[in-house]
Amino acid sequence: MTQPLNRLQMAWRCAHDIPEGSVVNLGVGIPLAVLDQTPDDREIIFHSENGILGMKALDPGDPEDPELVNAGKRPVKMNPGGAFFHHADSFLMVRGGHLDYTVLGAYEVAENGDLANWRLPNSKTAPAVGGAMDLAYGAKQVYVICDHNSKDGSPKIVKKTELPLTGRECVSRVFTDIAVIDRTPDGMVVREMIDGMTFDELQDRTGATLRLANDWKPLEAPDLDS
Amino acid sequence: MTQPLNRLQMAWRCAHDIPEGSVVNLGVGIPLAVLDQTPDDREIIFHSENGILGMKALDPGDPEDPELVNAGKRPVKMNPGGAFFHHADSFLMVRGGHLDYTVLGAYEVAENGDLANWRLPNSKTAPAVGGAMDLAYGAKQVYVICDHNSKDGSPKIVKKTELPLTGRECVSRVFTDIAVIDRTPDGMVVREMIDGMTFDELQDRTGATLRLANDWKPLEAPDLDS
Amino acid sequence: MINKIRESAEEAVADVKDGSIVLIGGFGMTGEPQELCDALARRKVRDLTIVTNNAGSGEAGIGRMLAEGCVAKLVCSYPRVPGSTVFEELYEAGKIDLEIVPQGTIAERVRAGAAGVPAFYTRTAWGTPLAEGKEVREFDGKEYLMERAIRGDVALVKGLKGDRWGNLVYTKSMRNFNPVMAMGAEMTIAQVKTVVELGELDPEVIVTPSIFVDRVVEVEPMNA
Amino acid sequence: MINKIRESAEEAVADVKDGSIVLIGGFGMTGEPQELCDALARRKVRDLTIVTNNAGSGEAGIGRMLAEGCVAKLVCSYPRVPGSTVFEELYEAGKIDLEIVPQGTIAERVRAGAAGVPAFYTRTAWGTPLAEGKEVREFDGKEYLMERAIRGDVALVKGLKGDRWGNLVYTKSMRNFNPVMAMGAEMTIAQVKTVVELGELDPEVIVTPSIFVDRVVEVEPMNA
Repeated sequence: MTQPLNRLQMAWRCAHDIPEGSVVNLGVGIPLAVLDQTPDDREIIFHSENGILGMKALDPGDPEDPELVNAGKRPVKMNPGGAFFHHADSFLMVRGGHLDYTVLGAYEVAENGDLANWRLPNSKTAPAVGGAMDLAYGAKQVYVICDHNSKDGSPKIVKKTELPLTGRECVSRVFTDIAVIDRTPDGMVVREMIDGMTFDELQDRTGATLRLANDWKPLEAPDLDS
Repeated sequence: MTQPLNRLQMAWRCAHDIPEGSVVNLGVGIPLAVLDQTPDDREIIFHSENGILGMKALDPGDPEDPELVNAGKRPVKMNPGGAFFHHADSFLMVRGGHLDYTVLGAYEVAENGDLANWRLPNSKTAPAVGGAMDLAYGAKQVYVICDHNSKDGSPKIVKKTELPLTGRECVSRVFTDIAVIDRTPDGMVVREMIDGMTFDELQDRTGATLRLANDWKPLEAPDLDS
Repeated sequence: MINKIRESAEEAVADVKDGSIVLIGGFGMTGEPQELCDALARRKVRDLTIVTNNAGSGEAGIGRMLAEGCVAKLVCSYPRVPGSTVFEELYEAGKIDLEIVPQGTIAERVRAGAAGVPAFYTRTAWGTPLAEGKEVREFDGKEYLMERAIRGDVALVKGLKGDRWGNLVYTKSMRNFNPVMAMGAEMTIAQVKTVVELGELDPEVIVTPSIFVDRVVEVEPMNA
Repeated sequence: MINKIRESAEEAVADVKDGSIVLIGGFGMTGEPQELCDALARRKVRDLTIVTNNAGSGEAGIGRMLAEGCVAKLVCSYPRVPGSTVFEELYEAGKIDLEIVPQGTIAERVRAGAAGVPAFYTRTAWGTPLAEGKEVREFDGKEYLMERAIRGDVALVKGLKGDRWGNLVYTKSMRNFNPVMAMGAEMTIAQVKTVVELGELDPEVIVTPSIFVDRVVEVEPMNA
């Protein structure tokens, strides 16, 4: 069986599905790696909730500017055509439905598209939500990148979420280390899974009921060091 | 008896009461003349609802720019320190209580401060309100400039308005051609009236009940061609 | 390559449908996207609801849309401006609906639509005839009106410069309603005096970022 | 002559009172008005409610205000950032109140306060634990939460340049919450890297117009 995708490969696979011309926001964590994995010849406008459109990943050796950072507070640079604006305008873009895509991480995704990604149970640390709830309802398409299973093996794609919700019925597609799954009106549909995995094996590792698309394909990604 | 003030003199008298450093919006009509009547040595920041702070009256011979106009759609110029912004930000300033003063025209002012200035009764023409209702509740102080009486002699300062309201209990001071009158918690108080007029004469020409301030002064203005 | 540039005003408005809600920038003549309005008028589009501050002046732009019978309803703050004779005639003949909205309430309702806010409360117009039919609610001892968002199908705006991503800058008081309307519609069409190369507009000074704009057309304005 | 320039951060914050609601710009370290926060911390002001996106990093700025015990309540979206150890300690010891608000809801609530809007509706957080206790209302078949405006007594912001009228410009992503907080308080205090002559800032590119700002102080930033 093919190796599960590493984090950069998951980001690469997600980037692959974002068409030219899209306006895209990337959540903190793995989703931000989509910025580096976007094909150079594809014009995508990346939005950062701290007031940027048109940001771009730094190339090796680029200077770091503490006044030009993304939502993860990491340095970025700008594409020609980019713009700066303040937080109220930035979230007007998010909440008004102006973003084509957002890519978020997840603790749990339910088969109805419910998303939980901000709070673990019994956490003693202070809660922290950032812009996740704004993005969950704001973007036209909510893509999720997450491992298919937690470290203890429990599935992240579940029948019903148990963790505190980020948003209801908002997820449209999930990119995991072993599959690409669409949330459709008819339930969760597997578009891709890694070579050598059977549908039954995938279903076993998943809480939600899956259906295999007739035109499903093997999930592939180039070698990328994570 | 001294002549009643003409329109420019009323604007001059009003301008006199606006302290340095104030941010002021001027309604269309006579109030806009306050722009020309402000002492040159007094720094006042004039706001125009079409997206200007820091506008200034044109001097004779100044070029007219169709892209730099005030709320009356007449050309203006800018003071150093001025700024442009869009209509939503402009009315955020108005409605959020950021203006120190607005100066408006009036058809009627009631003794409780109710203002009617946008719609005459039985008018066949289409109604038109502009920004008057925004300004009436938005500015910290609402000053009114209007003739003391209509052409038919009826008073504009009344017990109770009969015309469609612009705002309730919003007027703080009225500058007319014959008097300056404050609306106070205790009613309408005459601060100034033109030389030679008696309080009884003024009261006769006024619908609202007036009280004469102990320290009232003659209403005076320099010669100004209207 | 992203390319929102269109060759002509005609092409830019070619698919605007009858019955659309059309937001139009400008304050009087200043900043009015006249050539886009003219192109719509020439197409004799019908039953539009237009949301804009005034009722056009003269026989071009919004005035021409009115004269051509494109407009079923006007939502504005101030239809009476010198030269707006066309509107007055239609109004007196009962041939056009009019919704008078305080100027700041227009701006705030359109911004709310742009921001995903379906309704908000404001003090403006409370206790006046324009409050009729509106919900009144008290907050902290003061009464406010509830106002609903306005969302356009199409916005027509005018900028000074634009680029192929759709970024816009304005000049002086032509900015007025244009950036607000640009945010407020499903399809935003901008006419600009000059199309510039991508990257020529400083990211610090862009007023309408690309995300809000769908089409940009360079026009030779009549009164340049 | 209008002159909002103050000689020092100390002078600029000298009259901020115990118990104030203080809005603070910045996103993490970027754009945080650290020297103004430090000056408040040195004054050992008490019982502040601070509204800001994060909980400070390290021992300067917001972190120092927390460490000095100035803050009774933090309203923010994300208190967990690397280096925000002070907040975590206070929180675990029950020595500080925390209100978690989605990032865009903070921005919109502050903007609403600035715009005279006492309350508005939003979809964000609907159906989540952060909706608890909030009014739910349906518009056009979808449910929304009612959110109340936030209005500050004081705002502390950071700009790149400012003038004696109070106009401000920023640079790159240091803009973030600063212009929003600057609109949102009775008294807005700005620290800038450079005070410039009146008229030096182009009226087209001013981000925070003078009307919102009460005091401007040039500081020598620690991490310039």
